[in-house]
Amino acid sequence: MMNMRTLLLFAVCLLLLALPQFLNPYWTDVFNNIGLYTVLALSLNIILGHAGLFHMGHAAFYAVGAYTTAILNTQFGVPVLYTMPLAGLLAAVFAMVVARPIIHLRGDYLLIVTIGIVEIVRIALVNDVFGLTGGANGIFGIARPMVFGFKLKKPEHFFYLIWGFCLLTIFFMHRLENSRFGRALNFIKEDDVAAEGSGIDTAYYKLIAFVLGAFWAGMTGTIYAAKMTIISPEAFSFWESVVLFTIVILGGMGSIRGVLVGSFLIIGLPEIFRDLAEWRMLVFGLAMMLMMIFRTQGLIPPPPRKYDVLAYLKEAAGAVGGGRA
Amino acid sequence: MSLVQLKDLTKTFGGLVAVNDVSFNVEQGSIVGLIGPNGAGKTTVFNLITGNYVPDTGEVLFDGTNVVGMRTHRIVHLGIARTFQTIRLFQNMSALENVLSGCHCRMQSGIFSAMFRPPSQRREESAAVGRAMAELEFVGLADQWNNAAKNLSYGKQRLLEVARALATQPRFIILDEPAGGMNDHETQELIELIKAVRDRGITVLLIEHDMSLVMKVCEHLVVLEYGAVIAQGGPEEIKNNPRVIEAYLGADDDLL
Amino acid sequence: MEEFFQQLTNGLAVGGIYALIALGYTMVYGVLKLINFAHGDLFTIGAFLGLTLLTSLGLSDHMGPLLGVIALAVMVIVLVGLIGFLLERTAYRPLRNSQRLSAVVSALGASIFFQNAVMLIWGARPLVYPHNILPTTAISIFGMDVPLVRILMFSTSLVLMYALYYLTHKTKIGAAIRAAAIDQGAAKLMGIDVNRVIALVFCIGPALGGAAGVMVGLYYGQISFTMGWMYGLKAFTAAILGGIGNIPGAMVGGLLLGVIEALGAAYISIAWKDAISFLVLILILIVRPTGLLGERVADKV
Amino acid sequence: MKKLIHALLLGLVLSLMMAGYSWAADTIKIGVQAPLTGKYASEGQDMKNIVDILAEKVNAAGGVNGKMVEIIAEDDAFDPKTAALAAQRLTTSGVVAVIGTYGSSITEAAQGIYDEAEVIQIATGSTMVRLTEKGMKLFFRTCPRDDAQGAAAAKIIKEFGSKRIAILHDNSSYSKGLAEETKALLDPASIVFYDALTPGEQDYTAILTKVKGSNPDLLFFPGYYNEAGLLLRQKMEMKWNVPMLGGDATNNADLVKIAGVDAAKGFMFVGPPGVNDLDDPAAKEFLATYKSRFNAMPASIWSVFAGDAFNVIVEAVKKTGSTEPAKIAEYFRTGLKDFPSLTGTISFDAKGDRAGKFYRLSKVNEKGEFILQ
Repeated sequence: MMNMRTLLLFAVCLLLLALPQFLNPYWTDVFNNIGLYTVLALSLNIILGHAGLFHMGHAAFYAVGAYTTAILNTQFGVPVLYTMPLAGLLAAVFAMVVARPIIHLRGDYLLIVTIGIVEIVRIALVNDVFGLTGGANGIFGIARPMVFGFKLKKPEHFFYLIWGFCLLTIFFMHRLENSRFGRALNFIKEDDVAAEGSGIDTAYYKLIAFVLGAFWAGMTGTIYAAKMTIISPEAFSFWESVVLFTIVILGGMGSIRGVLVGSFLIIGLPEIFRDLAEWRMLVFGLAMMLMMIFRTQGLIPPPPRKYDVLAYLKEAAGAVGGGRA
Repeated sequence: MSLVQLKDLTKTFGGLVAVNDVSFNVEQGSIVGLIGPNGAGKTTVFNLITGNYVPDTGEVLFDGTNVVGMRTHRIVHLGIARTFQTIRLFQNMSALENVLSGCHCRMQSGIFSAMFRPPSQRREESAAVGRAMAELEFVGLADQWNNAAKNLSYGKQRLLEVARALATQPRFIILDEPAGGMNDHETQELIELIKAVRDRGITVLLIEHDMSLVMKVCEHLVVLEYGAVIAQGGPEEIKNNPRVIEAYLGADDDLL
Repeated sequence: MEEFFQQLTNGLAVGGIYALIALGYTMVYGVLKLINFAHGDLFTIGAFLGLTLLTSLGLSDHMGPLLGVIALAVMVIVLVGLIGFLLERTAYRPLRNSQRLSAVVSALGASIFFQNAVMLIWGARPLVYPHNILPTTAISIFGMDVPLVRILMFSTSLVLMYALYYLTHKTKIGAAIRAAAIDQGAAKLMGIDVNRVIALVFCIGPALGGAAGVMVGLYYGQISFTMGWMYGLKAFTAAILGGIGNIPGAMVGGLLLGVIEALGAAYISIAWKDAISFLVLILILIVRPTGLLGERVADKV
Repeated sequence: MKKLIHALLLGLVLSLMMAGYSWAADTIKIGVQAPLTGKYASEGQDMKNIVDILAEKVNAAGGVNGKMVEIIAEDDAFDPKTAALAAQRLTTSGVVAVIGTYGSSITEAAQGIYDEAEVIQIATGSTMVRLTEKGMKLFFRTCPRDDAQGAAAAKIIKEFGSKRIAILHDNSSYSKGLAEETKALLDPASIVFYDALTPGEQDYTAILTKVKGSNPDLLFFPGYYNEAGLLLRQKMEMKWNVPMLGGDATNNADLVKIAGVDAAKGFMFVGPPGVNDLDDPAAKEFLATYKSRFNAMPASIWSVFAGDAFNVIVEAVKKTGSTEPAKIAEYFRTGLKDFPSLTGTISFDAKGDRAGKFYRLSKVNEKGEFILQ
């Protein structure tokens, strides 16, 4: 069973590696967008899918990261990929500051506040806040990223960067899910009073979920800025947040596979419908409703965590007194 | 020595005085019952102890420390655990995971060890699973470990709540109507379980309507009416207290 | 000072419209706990249907402006109510027992669908209502010129709000609606046909949105297929501000949002107007986490 | 896991099918990148319609150099990411040149992709100055630039002798660009108000009340006709009759419909000639065809610039006998002089901008018609 899965995973990775060889630049770029949204939706999945916090303003964090990269690169000449950790960090700090006072809000109240945050960020960008963001025109002339002296330029170059980062993200997210941290978030989603009553610092974990999700979204912002070489406020509208929100819910809250399939559908379908011209968004809206109606819990709900209890018991018995009994 | 001391606790909601100047002590290693007619404020007293509500006035001393104003998870960390009157399990998660939530506060690993998985993380995880399985065993649910909480019977869900509370390694456990929804057979087993909990050195405070259970396990009883303590003492003493009889006959006649 | 009062009336006029749309939002939310993101688009449909009916039937020519407008409003209310009813049946009912956010995504899909349907039916260009229907006179109140239409519009909003309040708080069907809002299971046990209540609410809520659409069309003259999104968001904000699920709350929230916007634009910055109103919203929610009139019960533990 | 694999495979198969799509070279393919959906869908759909009509006419007359013209239209939804995708798709479908798009920041998101793929791009509704300042060899535009229009607007404002000017833009890149270009050329002391409204709303009374408080003798609104119409109407309801001047995006017949004739009367705007001002016989004939087919005139001059772009591309292919982008670009810069097209004669300067000044002042008369001054 385990072997079969590893084998499949390996095959998928190989397939992915070879994909740009078969695709024209347009489809490669579609895959790039799917990859980008997968990473973003995975970062939102921590907040929305695992902790169950109604968050519809994820584009705000993404924007902070992208603008950090754009400003550092165009104003100070810092190479694009070097700005990635800082972009993540600034987005995380921003999330910490804004999420702290609102984290106790419940459900729909949190939803509107997060919508408010993404709108405030967009308005600030449009109004050229601090004279740094270039207003509605945005920032242009962001340098192409260099990887070991190789300049990433074409869609297939970005394909490897984006999907490499995506696989890394999946790897880390998978580990986070199957840990004390991931469990704590799920307890909060299920019943936060009971979670607090079982000794979990719910406010802290909610905040950390926001900060971590924002950190990842901020780093993704760097890749977006590098890929587009120009960024403007339109790219970070409330609608972007809605798209990400939809991917997570449609895919199945808290499910990595779900998010992956979700972004293939939400980002891929409108592209497949392109030949419908003006009709394409109508069909897309209909498809969204139908998918939800027929898969009410999302396309692929998260599987229950597996515990190899026997192995754990053996190990625990081997290390008597290991716990702080 | 008293492990827990409640001093002059008062809590009002709007104009309603839910808890009125309540004081009593719980001795280390004892089993104490908090009884009274419906709406007497028993559960509110519990919520004041665990930090779910903050009292208007008064103190809750746990081992000499005033816990009033502390957040609930801090109080759990200090060693007070509870179960809920209306079952609040994580319904979609397995029995094992429910108990693991109780282990959480005795574990250390954060997001970085989750991502990079050093050996210490795995050791901690296996110890936690081991302890959770031990608690399931203790309440008799070991064979149900992989079942989702929502698939357990009502009585078993109550036991699972007890296991989750025990997993926090408390010194003091408060049980809110643990026998609610249990049949006679299950109630008998619960009595043994409560005694076994006390035998582990854990002090027990419980709310219960089933008076035969209360009389069998409790060494000391505190009676609330309209948010105020009207009597306290040993089971026999309480049984014959005229005020208590009056209070119960006025409201509800299931005393004995 | 005169400018302040002028701005206050400006804000109240816009707020009246926000409030009217917010009412539909809040009603649907109250019973189903569903954020109906398609509500703004039902408002758009109301505006476009109104225009089509008005021009094709020549209502105001046959019946005179006042009766014509009333007849128009009634027709739109019925039609949009019907669309709302169908929407609930097809897109929301299958999701009623699943996690709450699934229905939100379905609502987002419905919003995209309606917006693009309006574009395909009526075209992408903004359309214009005839100008000569409503009176253009202005009334002088405390030295300010207030167009009569604004007063009419504001009072219509108030009347509709009161009618709704009366319906939900003083009638038997209203009691059923409120019962279903509190606990659907218990309401069922009391012999209330919850499905019928929900269907009714899904007629009334969108119908109010449709009525607001006609009002906006008649007054501002210009309607476009994208306008529902912005109005929907504003109405959602208003509903939350007042405490979602609460009818007087939607009223207060809508009016307050309008006033905040007007005063924010007047005394701080026009460009930052929306950011200011969101900031005020956030500050209010930090102090009152369930909105101004939302119930603040402690968590039942 | 199985489902994931299925989904991945499905996506792959679908994309491979699409990837093989059309490489045949027996037609001359011309791309149109336009917002066919989203909030500027009306402009995008007009662009596509105009180019379609012109292409049919060319094909009916035997095509270009014996080859038929094929139009491939791609939606960019007025969104930068979608624009980048549309650009990728057009570059891989073998187009000679791309017409469009509407919106400077959207054009900019696609610009680099066409440049790297060596496809000619002729922007039609993108007036941001920096677009042609990057030295891209294959980028042109048939629409004017913000700075040229700003200069024209400033000149007109000075001629009015306004002492107290209020400038209100809508924070879009077009509107703000024009506002800033104009403001820079005016006496700073004469500007009594400068701020931005939120486009897409309907009630601007609060904003008008505030502007009124600064007591201007001219209101300059370099925004779109929608908001301009509403501003005019609400201004009249407030009984405030300060003259209002708009920019080229207010040049749209719907403005009068929205504002009503009474409120629109006296409104002025500076810009290239509007759709109704086109007096060239070929342009008139074209507009008649358009009207008979779509039952309306093109809403604005911006979509007509797409027709200009189509005409110059056809002309260049004819004259050079080639579909090589480099040769066509060379011809645009050196060979094409005063080519008569829909909106007047077209030449390109060295940067790729449309040469010549063609800004004029128009005013709305008592009947609600736009009259060139």
